[in-house]
Amino acid sequence: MTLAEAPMQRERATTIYEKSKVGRRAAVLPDAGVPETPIEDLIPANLLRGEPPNLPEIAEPEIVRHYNRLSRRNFDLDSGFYPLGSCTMKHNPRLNERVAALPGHARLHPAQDPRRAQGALELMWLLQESLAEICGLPSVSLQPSAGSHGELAGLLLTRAYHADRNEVRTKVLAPDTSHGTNPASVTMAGYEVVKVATNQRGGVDMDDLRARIAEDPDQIACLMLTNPNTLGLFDENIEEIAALIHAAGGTLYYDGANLNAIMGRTRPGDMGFDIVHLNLHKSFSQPHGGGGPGAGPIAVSERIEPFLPRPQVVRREGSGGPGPGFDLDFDRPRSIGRLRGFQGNFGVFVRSYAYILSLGSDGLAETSETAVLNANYLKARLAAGRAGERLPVAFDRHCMHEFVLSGRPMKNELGLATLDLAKRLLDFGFHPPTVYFPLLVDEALMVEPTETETKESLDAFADAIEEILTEAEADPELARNAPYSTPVRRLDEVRATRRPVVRQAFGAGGGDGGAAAETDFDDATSPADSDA
Amino acid sequence: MTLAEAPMQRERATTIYEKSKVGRRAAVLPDAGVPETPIEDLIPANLLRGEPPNLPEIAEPEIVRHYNRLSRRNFDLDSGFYPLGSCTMKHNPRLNERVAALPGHARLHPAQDPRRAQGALELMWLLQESLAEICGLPSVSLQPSAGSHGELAGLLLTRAYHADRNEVRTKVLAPDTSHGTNPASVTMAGYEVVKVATNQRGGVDMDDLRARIAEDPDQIACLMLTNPNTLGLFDENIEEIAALIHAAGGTLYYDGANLNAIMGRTRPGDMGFDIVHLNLHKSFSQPHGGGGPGAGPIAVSERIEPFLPRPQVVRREGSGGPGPGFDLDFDRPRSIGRLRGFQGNFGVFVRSYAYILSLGSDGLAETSETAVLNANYLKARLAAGRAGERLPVAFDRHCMHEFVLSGRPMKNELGLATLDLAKRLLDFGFHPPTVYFPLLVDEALMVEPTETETKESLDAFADAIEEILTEAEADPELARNAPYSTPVRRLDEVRATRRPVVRQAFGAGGGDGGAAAETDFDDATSPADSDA
Amino acid sequence: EQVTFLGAGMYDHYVPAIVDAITSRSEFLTPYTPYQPEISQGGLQVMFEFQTAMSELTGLPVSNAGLYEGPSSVASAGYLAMGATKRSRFVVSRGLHPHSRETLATYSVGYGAEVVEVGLDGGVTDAAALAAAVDGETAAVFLQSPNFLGAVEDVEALGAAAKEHGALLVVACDPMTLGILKPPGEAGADIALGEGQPLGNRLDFGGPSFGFFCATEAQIRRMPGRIAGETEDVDGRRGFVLALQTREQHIRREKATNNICTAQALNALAAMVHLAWLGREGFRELGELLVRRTAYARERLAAVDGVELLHDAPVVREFAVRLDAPVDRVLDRVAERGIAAGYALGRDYEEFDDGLLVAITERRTPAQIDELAEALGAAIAAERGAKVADNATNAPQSTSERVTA
Amino acid sequence: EQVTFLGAGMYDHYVPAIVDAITSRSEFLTPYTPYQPEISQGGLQVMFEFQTAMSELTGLPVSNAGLYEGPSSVASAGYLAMGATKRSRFVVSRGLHPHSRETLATYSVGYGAEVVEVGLDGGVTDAAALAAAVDGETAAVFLQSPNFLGAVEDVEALGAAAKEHGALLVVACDPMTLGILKPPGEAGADIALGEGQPLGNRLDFGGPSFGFFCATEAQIRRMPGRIAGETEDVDGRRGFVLALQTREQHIRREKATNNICTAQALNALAAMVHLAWLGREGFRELGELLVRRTAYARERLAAVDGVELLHDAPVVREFAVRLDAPVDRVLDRVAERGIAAGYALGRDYEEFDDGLLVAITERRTPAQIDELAEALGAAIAAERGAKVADNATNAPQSTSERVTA
Ligand SMILES: Cc1ncc(COP(=O)(O)O)c(C=O)c1O
Ligand SMILES: Cc1ncc(COP(=O)(O)O)c(C=O)c1O
Repeated sequence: MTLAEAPMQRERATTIYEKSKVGRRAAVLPDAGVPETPIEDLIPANLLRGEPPNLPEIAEPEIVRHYNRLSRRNFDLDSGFYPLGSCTMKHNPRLNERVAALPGHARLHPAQDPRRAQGALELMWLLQESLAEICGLPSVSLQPSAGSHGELAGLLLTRAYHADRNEVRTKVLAPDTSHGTNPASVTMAGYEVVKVATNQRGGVDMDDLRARIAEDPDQIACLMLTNPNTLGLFDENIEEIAALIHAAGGTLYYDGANLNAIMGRTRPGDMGFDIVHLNLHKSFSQPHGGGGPGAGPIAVSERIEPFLPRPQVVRREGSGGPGPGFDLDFDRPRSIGRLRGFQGNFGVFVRSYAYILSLGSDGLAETSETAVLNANYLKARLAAGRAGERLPVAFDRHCMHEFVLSGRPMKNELGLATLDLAKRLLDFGFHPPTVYFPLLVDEALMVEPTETETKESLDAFADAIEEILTEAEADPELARNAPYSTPVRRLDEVRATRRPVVRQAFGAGGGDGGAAAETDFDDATSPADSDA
Repeated sequence: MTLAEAPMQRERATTIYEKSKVGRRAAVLPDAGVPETPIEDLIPANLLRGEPPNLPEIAEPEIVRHYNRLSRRNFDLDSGFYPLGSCTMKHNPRLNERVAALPGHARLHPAQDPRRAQGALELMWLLQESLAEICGLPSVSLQPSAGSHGELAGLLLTRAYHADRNEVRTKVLAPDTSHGTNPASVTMAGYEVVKVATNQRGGVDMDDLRARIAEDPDQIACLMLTNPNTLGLFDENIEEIAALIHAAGGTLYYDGANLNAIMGRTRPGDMGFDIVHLNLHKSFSQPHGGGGPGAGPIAVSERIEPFLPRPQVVRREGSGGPGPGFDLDFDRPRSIGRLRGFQGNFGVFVRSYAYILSLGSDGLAETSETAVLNANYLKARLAAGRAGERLPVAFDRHCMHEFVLSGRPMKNELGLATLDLAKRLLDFGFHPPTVYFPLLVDEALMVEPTETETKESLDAFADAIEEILTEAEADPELARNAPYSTPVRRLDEVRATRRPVVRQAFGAGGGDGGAAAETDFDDATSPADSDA
Repeated sequence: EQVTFLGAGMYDHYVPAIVDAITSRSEFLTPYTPYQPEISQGGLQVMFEFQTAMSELTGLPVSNAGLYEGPSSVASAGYLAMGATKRSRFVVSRGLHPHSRETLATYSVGYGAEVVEVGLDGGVTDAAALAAAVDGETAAVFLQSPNFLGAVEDVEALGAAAKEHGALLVVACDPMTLGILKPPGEAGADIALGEGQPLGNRLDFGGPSFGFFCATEAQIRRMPGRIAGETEDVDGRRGFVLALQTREQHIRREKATNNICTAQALNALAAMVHLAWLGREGFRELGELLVRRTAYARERLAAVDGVELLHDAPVVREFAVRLDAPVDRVLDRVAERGIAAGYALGRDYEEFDDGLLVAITERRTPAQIDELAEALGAAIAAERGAKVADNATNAPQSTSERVTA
Repeated sequence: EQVTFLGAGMYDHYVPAIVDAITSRSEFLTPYTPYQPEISQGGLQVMFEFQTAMSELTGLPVSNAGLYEGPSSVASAGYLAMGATKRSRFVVSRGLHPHSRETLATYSVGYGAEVVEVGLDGGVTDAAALAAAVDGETAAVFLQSPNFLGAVEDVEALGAAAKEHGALLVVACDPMTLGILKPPGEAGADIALGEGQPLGNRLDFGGPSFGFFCATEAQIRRMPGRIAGETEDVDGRRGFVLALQTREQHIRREKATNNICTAQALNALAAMVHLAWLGREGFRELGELLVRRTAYARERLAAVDGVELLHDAPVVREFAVRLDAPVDRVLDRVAERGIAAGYALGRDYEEFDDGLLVAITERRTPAQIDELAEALGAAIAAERGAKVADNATNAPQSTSERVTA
């Protein structure tokens, strides 16, 4: 053991399976309290399992220790600044956790008779109303489970809308700055992606857009846009864009991942969008949970409304009881149908509605204003220092809630890749920005501070970047070999893709841990690339 | 920044006051909703405060980060092995936290009419009954807030008992192995401590005991005993001891801190004790909370019962309502009176009763058996290795739930103090045992593994001791300068006593942080000494 | 609080306190997807442990780290099957959860697949009809076991048709039954998936929970969702990373194997903690407890006048009965006694409009089961009486005015 | 849930969710006293921050890290005073919480002190009687402000007698009032202490909470309980340790300044988080809100027929009234409307057996206050009616059968 070695580095990763010992257990189950009929007498032997699954055998104290220790091997939003662009890592108010855990919410069965789930349905209805108002669109479905699910829903709605008009359209336009889920959703919805170029100001290249449309106007089903886009820039031509798409007969889809920039200031509906998805785990403070849960409600215009997923939460005047009643409406003949089971991620709705109530409409507007202010302040701080030359902002305009830097000069002049900078930031106690996205920016760093960060955090981050660039001028190796203080250091990601080991091996039966044959595309792109 | 420096070491301690900025806040209060009368019109100006207190000005996100980060600067029971002798650091089942938080418990006002607090009173009554059964004594008061509070109660009961018989007695006997709270409580209760020697087997020296009694039999008010005692040894002469004290007319007090060794196997009442305190935060799994809360209920014999504190929780047959009712009985003319406000640490009672219900009487017996087995296993493991010579067990007998080693040979032969060993253990990820207690053992290490530790934990601890002794043979400096991996390293405790700084200084008004004059006794004992 | 016998895919299990204690830790609650493995080893190792557990449960070597929930996982399996077989026809058992069938249909309109449904016979999938429906154009056969009516399907036998024609066999399952039932992997499934809620997750009126998704080695590079993999760092220390990212939207964009990004990591953690708490033995014991209490409940209810079994196929934790009285009205009457008697099959199966689906968990005591039987009997008797009255005077029953769901 | 106007030392305040989120972290919940400072910096720094906060609230330079609760802290102050003055006579205001007076008496029998009580006049301590009671043998004078009847005492004026005779002035106070009221330290107190529950702690039927204890520099080495102190480590890093351990039982044994060992660290953390959440401005605003709502409530109740003020001394958050009907019966009637109207002073003060103590927190809305007034009026009227009936037919009132507390 070297003296220096950080305790977490000393502690080698050990899985809960490796900690388990035959015969140990935490759970003590109640007696069945009914005849102990042999299972074989109740279910034919050929349908029964032989050996029980190799689950851990371990008592509660060690389970708690195991996961507590693991938790300390995570950097989280409550550990420090987490400017992961496009992900809106804003503070998660603990009040929301408290209200979501109320038994009336947490223990309510999803198949409960709506007459005995009025509170839950009312909350969903009120959230729908609030989101509709925020988006400037008349109707909302809360069903999609996350943003990409909302995108798929939007594309299926587009298809249904055109089909209803006996139109068949095959192409969906998306800027080259679009998020990966956009093109992935397009393919999954059976459309073909047509890339639209970005202009000098970081917005949609209008000539290119016109050209793409002109190629085949009546094949254009939809344009998917993020506004502000993934460069953090608000598209100045949005009205003209909307007009062009509508003229071609397509729908206009708003990727709401960046709503945190505009809440209470402008509304997608007013910009002419037909379909919007929101990420409740971004703009509305649902904790990210290490990669979910989230929710991706969609808001739509009148012409799209008839096709919304089933069921819809509706408010019915005087349905038996006193006052209005809330219900699930399945009677929607033109609906695209279900996108998932039951009514959606209700627990997320509770948190998001609590968040909306805590802030009120003024608070939401202030949220976006502060998010934009923080981003512009940090952008200016960085422009002033060494980052100004080594990490110039990709498109030099006032940004909205986030901005994108290019590490190209840093790479050329110091031999430091964006990845190196990111890894070195770990030693300074910061989560790095989103890296290598958007793709059109070389060595991109996408920085989103959010409204819940203090000036001190922003300054400390800017200072760290400055310090890293300074030390790199003296010795670039320092960053190239970073990080130093984390539980593990640079991990071999290529191997994890070439010869994946995706489960614990148990020798007998456990298999070799799932090593799989290599394939042609396994490193089509360096796994180092990662984004939100 | 040195590369090696652990992140926590790099992060210098910064208080929440140092993080606060004028005008920031987390709380938003409701409007009073009543006339905004100037406060001066309601309370005379001379009774009002000028400047508000210098509380932090900081928003919720930074409060959460601050305390989350601080929390990671603690080693806790869920981080690893915590064999702090005499403290019974056993696992704290999370189920107990859940039941204690139920609104019916957590939101019940202590002055609630007993007729509307029947559930809480019944729980307290049931806990009294359970503890009485465990102690083998007829009556229990839950009022004392911790062990030392229970000790004081026991001594006040003794005084009341003798006073009731028109006796005035001045002396309380206690073995030299007794815990510091015992003599401290004796003085606080207005008695004089008379030390009783320990014999070769680690028990009460019977001749010395007889001598002390003989000196002045009718001055002997009480003998305070821990059994097993702080050496982890069960006193073989307990019956004879009881007889001697009773013959002298004194009461026999049982310090129940070590109850974890005997639950369900033997009972203080059966050994002849008149008064027992229990530490619910030790034997009954109330989390230690960084130094409380706890509870120190007392169980007493019939002759002591009339003097128990007020109020007592009682069960009354057919008191109006259907079935028996529960009540607070204030009508106890011979009671010593209150020891605190209201009814005691109810939240602790809920957790402890949940613990008792989860284990049942067999489970409690198994608990103690396993605690004793774990201690003897670890004692044997250590005897086998280098510790056998360098850290011999102080009294070589089968121990109960804990055992005491002496670091004297280690100190003489390797120049390693017990403190050095303790500090080096920190680098290995263990909480050290209790050190320098009991006082009669030179360079003492008091090891209590508890029943909730696995064989692997015990082995790992024994291996660590072996490794430390081995490395010390090569280079004692290593341990003398330990720890290396902790957020801070050896701290200057003498300075903290000589020139105490006990609060944040705010320049103006804040004072210089409370530096105080030195006194004669400020380092009568090295502050390094510490115990449970 | 109501005593509920509602199931239909989500179940009222006891969740130990340590699940909340662990999932509420900021370090698990507030970070995002582990893109920076050096500071995300906690979350990544949890994924790896979770994948191992689901792989053990299903008997398939590859598991992802979780998807949104059950039905959308079924739809994602369809997308995978199309890519794997270059075919676009699905044969689906009517025993598959109605929400899964509807979701699969919704997605199919998008990625362009045809869905053919095969009916039930005696509570289980009609084997002959299934064999007849599968052909050389079939991309996948979708079964559920236990199926929506609670019946355990003979996956191995039914799957033969799929094997024969080179279609993938996709089996949806209830993870809580896998301590008892033969793992789908052993029964020939290429993909085993399902709704994860029964493992450590609240009911939450339907979400958030998670979907699990396991497959054979052959499909590893077509899997949807995140997958953690074991690797080493520059110093040779063991560590975990997001493996096979080259399947994913953020790398492959329009060529990705799925569009999912944010999933349900925290819910998968809850499942892992619950499974660790149950442990190898406890998990099997819980399965046995469910089988026995369910058998008891099935017998008790069948003995009630006006109640008969809808099928007598073997069941684990849920079963279906027919009521000799309008189901909705009976449910209303029983609800007045603080009991949710079960799920009205008429919601989804017109052929079973007199059907009631009753679910059992370890929280449902024999005493509660007895009370349910008693309450059902009383409600049916009362409804029969009311009916007689009805026919006499054609007065409409106020209880019949119900907001349908 | 009942709407409660009960106070008497413990109050139904709103506790923000972050308090639970932080106190439930294992790292705070499960360690013991920080004997090993290198691995206990979290807990030690919390103590230091807490000490600073209590010192700021009370206006005294030295605070410990907390004691059991309020009344036992009063008794510990007595023990300190005996050691400091070598005297053994206590003069105690009858305005001191009855539990504190009784606890002080219980302890005094042990450490051998005499307790002399001074009565109230117009709701506040009888200044003349107090001055007369204090003499050269007096170790300490004990006051409470606001006192048990809610009245704000003129601590400065009353304290003069203590100063004059070299006795320590011990002031018990409600921490929630210290954003408004002059800090005891500024009013001449040598020791300020009290019940900490109002700060971040649940009601929990009376505990666990904590007691705070602050004093002048002169008493620092006689303080009871743990005290964290700032220091440096061998590398010059700032850190915290348990300071002045040489006062404590584990070092000094029978010569220790107190016998306390395990105290209430977690409850003190809850208080610190609550105070940080309220913040400098919020804490004062909350005090103002309490003063104004209490003034409103006092006015509303005084206007009720059959209710009159028990005293008209200034109050912050609690006040006393007299009822023209048996208090217990009125409480019972009001309770039937889901309201706990307050604390029956007759429990502790025979001279006030018609007295009711009413407490206000930010959770008690003006609407609830109005309802209380209305309910009290109705209950009193009903009781008067019942009384008339009573006198007519000497039938005993069933409502009068009450288990007394
Ligand atoms: C711009 C953008 N679009 C879409 C998505 C997808 O949202 P989700 O992760 O909720 O599926 C994201 C989130 O990463 C995003 O940043
Ligand atoms: C042997 C012994 N007696 C008494 C006590 C005092 O108990 P408490 O800390 O609960 O006051 C302790 C606890 O440290 C102890 O170990």
